Amino acid sequence: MLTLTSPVKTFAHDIPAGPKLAALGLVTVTLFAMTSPLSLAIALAALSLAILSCGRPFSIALLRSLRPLWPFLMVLSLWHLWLGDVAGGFAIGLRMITAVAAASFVTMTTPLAEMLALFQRLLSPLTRLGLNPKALALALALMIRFIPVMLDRFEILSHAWRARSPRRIGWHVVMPATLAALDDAAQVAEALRARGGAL
Amino acid sequence: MEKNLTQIALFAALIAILGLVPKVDLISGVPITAQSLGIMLCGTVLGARNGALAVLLFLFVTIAGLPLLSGGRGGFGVLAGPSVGYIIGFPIAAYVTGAIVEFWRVNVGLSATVAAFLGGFVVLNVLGVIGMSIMLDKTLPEAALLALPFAVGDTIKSVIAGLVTHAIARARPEALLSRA
Amino acid sequence: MPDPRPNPDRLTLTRASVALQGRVILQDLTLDLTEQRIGIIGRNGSGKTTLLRLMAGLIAPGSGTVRLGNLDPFHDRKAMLSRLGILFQNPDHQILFPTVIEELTFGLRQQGLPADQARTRALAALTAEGRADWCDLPCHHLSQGQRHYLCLMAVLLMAPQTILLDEPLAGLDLPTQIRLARRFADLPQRLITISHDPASVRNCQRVIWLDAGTLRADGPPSPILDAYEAEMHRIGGLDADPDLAG
Amino acid sequence: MPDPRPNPDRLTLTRASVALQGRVILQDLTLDLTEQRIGIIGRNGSGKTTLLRLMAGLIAPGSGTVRLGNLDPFHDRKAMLSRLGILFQNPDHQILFPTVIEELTFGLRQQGLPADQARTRALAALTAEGRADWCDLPCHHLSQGQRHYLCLMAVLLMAPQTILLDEPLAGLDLPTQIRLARRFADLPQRLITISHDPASVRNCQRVIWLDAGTLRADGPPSPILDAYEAEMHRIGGLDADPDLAG
Ligand SMILES: Nc1ncnc2c1ncn2[C@@H]1O[C@H](COP(=O)(O)OP(=O)(O)OP(=O)(O)O)[C@@H](O)[C@H]1O
Ligand SMILES: Nc1ncnc2c1ncn2[C@@H]1O[C@H](COP(=O)(O)OP(=O)(O)OP(=O)(O)O)[C@@H](O)[C@H]1O
Ligand SMILES: O=C(O)CCCC[C@@H]1SC[C@@H]2NC(=O)N[C@@H]21
Ligand SMILES: [Mg+2]
Ligand SMILES: [Mg+2]
Repeated sequence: MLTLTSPVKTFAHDIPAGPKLAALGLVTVTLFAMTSPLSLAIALAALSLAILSCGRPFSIALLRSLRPLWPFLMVLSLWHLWLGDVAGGFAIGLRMITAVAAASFVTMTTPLAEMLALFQRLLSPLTRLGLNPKALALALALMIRFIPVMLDRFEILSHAWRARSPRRIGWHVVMPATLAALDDAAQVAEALRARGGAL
Repeated sequence: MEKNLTQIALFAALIAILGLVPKVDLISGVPITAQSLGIMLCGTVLGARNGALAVLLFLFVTIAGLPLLSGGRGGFGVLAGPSVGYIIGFPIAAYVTGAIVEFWRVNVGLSATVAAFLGGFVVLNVLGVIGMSIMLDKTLPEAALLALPFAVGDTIKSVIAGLVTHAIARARPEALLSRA
Repeated sequence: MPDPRPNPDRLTLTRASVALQGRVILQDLTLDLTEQRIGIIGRNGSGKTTLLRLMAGLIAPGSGTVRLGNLDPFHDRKAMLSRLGILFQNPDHQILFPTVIEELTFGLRQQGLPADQARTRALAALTAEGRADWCDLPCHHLSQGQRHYLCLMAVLLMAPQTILLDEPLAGLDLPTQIRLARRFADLPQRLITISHDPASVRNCQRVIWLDAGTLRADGPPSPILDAYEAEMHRIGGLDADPDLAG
Repeated sequence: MPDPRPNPDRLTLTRASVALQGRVILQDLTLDLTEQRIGIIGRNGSGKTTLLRLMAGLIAPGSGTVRLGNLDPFHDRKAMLSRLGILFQNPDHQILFPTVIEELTFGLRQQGLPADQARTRALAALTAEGRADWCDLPCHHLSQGQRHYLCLMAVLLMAPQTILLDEPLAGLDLPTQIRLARRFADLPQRLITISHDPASVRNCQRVIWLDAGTLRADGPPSPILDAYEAEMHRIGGLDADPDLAG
C-alpha cells in the first residue's frame, strides 16, 4: 500500500522516530505560543531550509501535502483584510503552514513500520488498562488486509450484478457487499481462532 | 474476542474505503466527506466501545502515515489543520452514537438513525466547531457558520446509517454488536 | 448431443489481452467459438477464470476485441441477458440476495418477468429439484456445495443461449454431479465449461488448453486431453514447479 | 503409511450435538478417533464442515462433549496450537493477512517463534515449493487454487499433531493434487480428511459416513466406500432428491 513516506532518502530518515516526534510536539506547541508574524516567519524560513536541503523532488512532494490548506488561506486573507488586521492574519497563516509542513516533514521521513512500532511503545502503558499490544498489531494487519478485500468484494459483486442485470450497479451492490464483508469478518474471526486467536 | 477484533478491523477499513468517495472542499478547509458515515456506522453497528476502538484504529494508522483520510491525506499534518476538532471528535462521536443505540432499545433502524444524528452530526460538529474556532481564530458563532454546509449531508448520512444498520439487523443479527 | 436450437451467435476473440494490476494475465488470444460444447482446461492461475470474465463482458480487454455475434459483451449488457449466463467459481462471489427465493427470482425479474411469475417459476424449479424447503432460507445458511448449486439453478433459470460455467461440478456431491451431467447433456444451449479436471470435458466438441495466459492447444478433445493429462502427471512427478511464474 | 511418531492424543466425541440458528445440524455423535488416517464423507449439507469445526474447537457442542486427549478444544485454544491444525474449505475464509509471507509467518509467530526465524522458515518452505516469488505478493492477487495451496502451506508449516482437512484437493490442479497426495502420505501426523469424493479417502484406515447430521456408517474404508458409491449412484439416478431435508 502507498504510504506517505518519501522514497527519496534524506538526512531525517536516519533520525529515530521517537526524537523526531518529540521535536514535532515541541515545535507545534511553540508555534502556537508565538504571536508575532516576524518570529513565525523566521520559524517557517528555518523549516524551509531544512526541507530544501533534502532536494527538489522531496520539497515538491512536501509542498503538495500543503495543498489542502489553500482555500483556508484564501478565506483567511479576505477575512483579515476586511477586518484590517493584516498582522494577525499573517500570524495565523504562517503558523498553520509551518505546523502542517513540520508534521508532513516528520511523516515523510519516517517509515510506516517504524512509526507504528513507536506508537505501540507509546501505548504500552495502556496495557495495564486492558490494551493488548498483540491484539493491536493484529487489528492493524487485519484492517490493512480488509481494505483491498472489501474493494475486491465490491468489484466481484458488481460483476455478479452485471452478469444478471442490465441496470446500473451503484447502490444495489452496497448492501450485499456490506453483508459479504461482515461474513468475511466472521470467517476471519474463526480462522484466527483456528490459529491460536488473539492470544 | 476474535469476533470483536475482526469487526473492529473491518469497520476501520470501511472508514478508509469511504475516504475514496470524492470529497468536496470548502473554504474553511474542512471538507464534506463520506467518512463521517463510516464513523456513524461504527457506532450503530459495533456499539460504543468497539465503535470507538475501530475509529481509533483508523486514526492510529492514518496519523502514523497512511493516506487514508479523504483526498489521500494522512500523517501528523492533519492534527495541525483546521479539521483537528473533527478528528478528535471522530471516536467520541462513534462512542456517543453507539451508546445511544445500546441504550435506546426501540426499533434498531429508528434508534440508529437518531443516534447517528446526535452522535455523528450534533456531537461531532460541536467538537469540530470548537476546533475550527481555535485553529482559525474565529468566535464560536463564526465557526458554527462554517459548519453549516455539513447539515444537509450529515442528515442524509444519518438516514443511510439507520437504513444500513436496519438491513444488517435483519440479515445478520449476530453481526450487530451494538445489540448483542 | 441434444437437438440444437437455432445456433447461438459465434463468440470471437481477436488478439485479446488482459492485464490486471499491471500484470499480463491473458495474452493475445484469438478464438472463434461456434461449437455447442466447449471445454477450457489449464492449471491453477493459468487464466481460465479471467478468460471467462472477459468472454462474459464483465471485464474489457486491454487490447484486442471480444464479440458475441456482432455485439460487444462488455458494452451491450442488456442484449447479453438472454444471450450469456455465467456461473462463478466461488458461490460467495455470485450470491447477491439474502434469501434463496430472492436470489432465484432476481435474474428473471431483470429479464422482464413480473414478480409473481418470477416467483412461480423459481418455486417450480426448486420443487422440481426436491428443494422446495430452501425457498425462504437465508443463503448464507446453506453449505458451500448447496450455495454452489443454488447459483447454478439461478443461471439455468434464466436460460441464456450460451452458458459459461467456471468449475461447475467442483464441490458438488456425486448424486448432484451425476444429475447435473445428465441435465447439461440435455440442455439445448451452448455450454462453455472451465475445469482443471480433464474427465469432465471429454464429451465436448472442442477443448482449449490455457497455459500461463496463452493458448497452448485448441481442437478436438481426445488428443488434447491426453497430452494435457500426460503433461500434468509429468509435472506432478516433479517435486516442485520448475517455472517460477506466479 | 509413514512411520508413526508418538501417537497424537485420541479425539473423542461423546453424544455431541450442534444446532445452528435453531436447526439441528449434528445429532448425537459418538466417535473415538485414534487412527492416523481418517476420512469423512457425506453429501453436500450432511454436516461435514460443521463436524470439523466442532472437532477443531471452533464451535462448542450444544450438548455432549468433545475432547482431544483430556483437553477441551473449544476452551484450551493455546494448547491446540501445536495439537490441531485446520484447512478450511474456502481459502478466502482462512487467509488473514495482506501478503503471502505474513500469512505464512503468523502461525509460527503464534507458536512462539521469533520474527526472523519465522520468516526464514516460511521463505524456505516457499522456496522448496518453487514459489519463492510469491513471498511479497498480496494474497488476493492469487487465483483461487493458488490461495487454497497457500492455506495448506500455512497449516503444514505449523506442523500440528492432528490436521483437519476440509476438501483439501478440491479446486487444485492435477499436478498440485498429485504432489499433495504424495506429501500427505509422507506426513507423520494424523490427518482427518473431509471429502465428498470416495476415491480420495480410499487409503484411510477408517472412514466415517455422515448423513443428514448423523452417523450412517463408521469403519474400514472398502465396504463403506463401496456402499457409499452405490448409494450415491442410486440417488444420482433419481430425478431429484426425494428427501426434503435441507
Ligand atoms: N485482481 C487480480 N489482480 C492481479 N492478479 C490477478 C487478479 N486476479 C487474478 N490474478 C492473477 O491472474 C492469474 C490468472 O488468474 P485466474 O483466476 O484467471 O486463474 P484460473 O485459471 O481461473 O485459476 P484457478 O484454477 O486457480 O481458478 C493468476 O496468476 C492470478 O494470480
Ligand atoms: N450458520 C448456519 N446457520 C444455519 N444453518 C447452517 C449454518 N451453517 C451450515 N448450516 C446448515 O448445516 C448443514 C450442514 O452444513 P455443512 O457446511 O456442515 O455441510 P457440509 O457437509 O460441509 O456440506 P458441503 O459438502 O456442501 O461443504 C447444511 O444443511 C447447512 O444448511
Ligand atoms: O478529512 C478531514 O480532514 C476530516 C474531515 C472532517 C469532516 C467533518 S465530519 C462531520 C462533517 N460532515 C462533513 O461532511 N464534513 C465534516
Ligand atoms: Mg479460476
Ligand atoms: Mg463443507
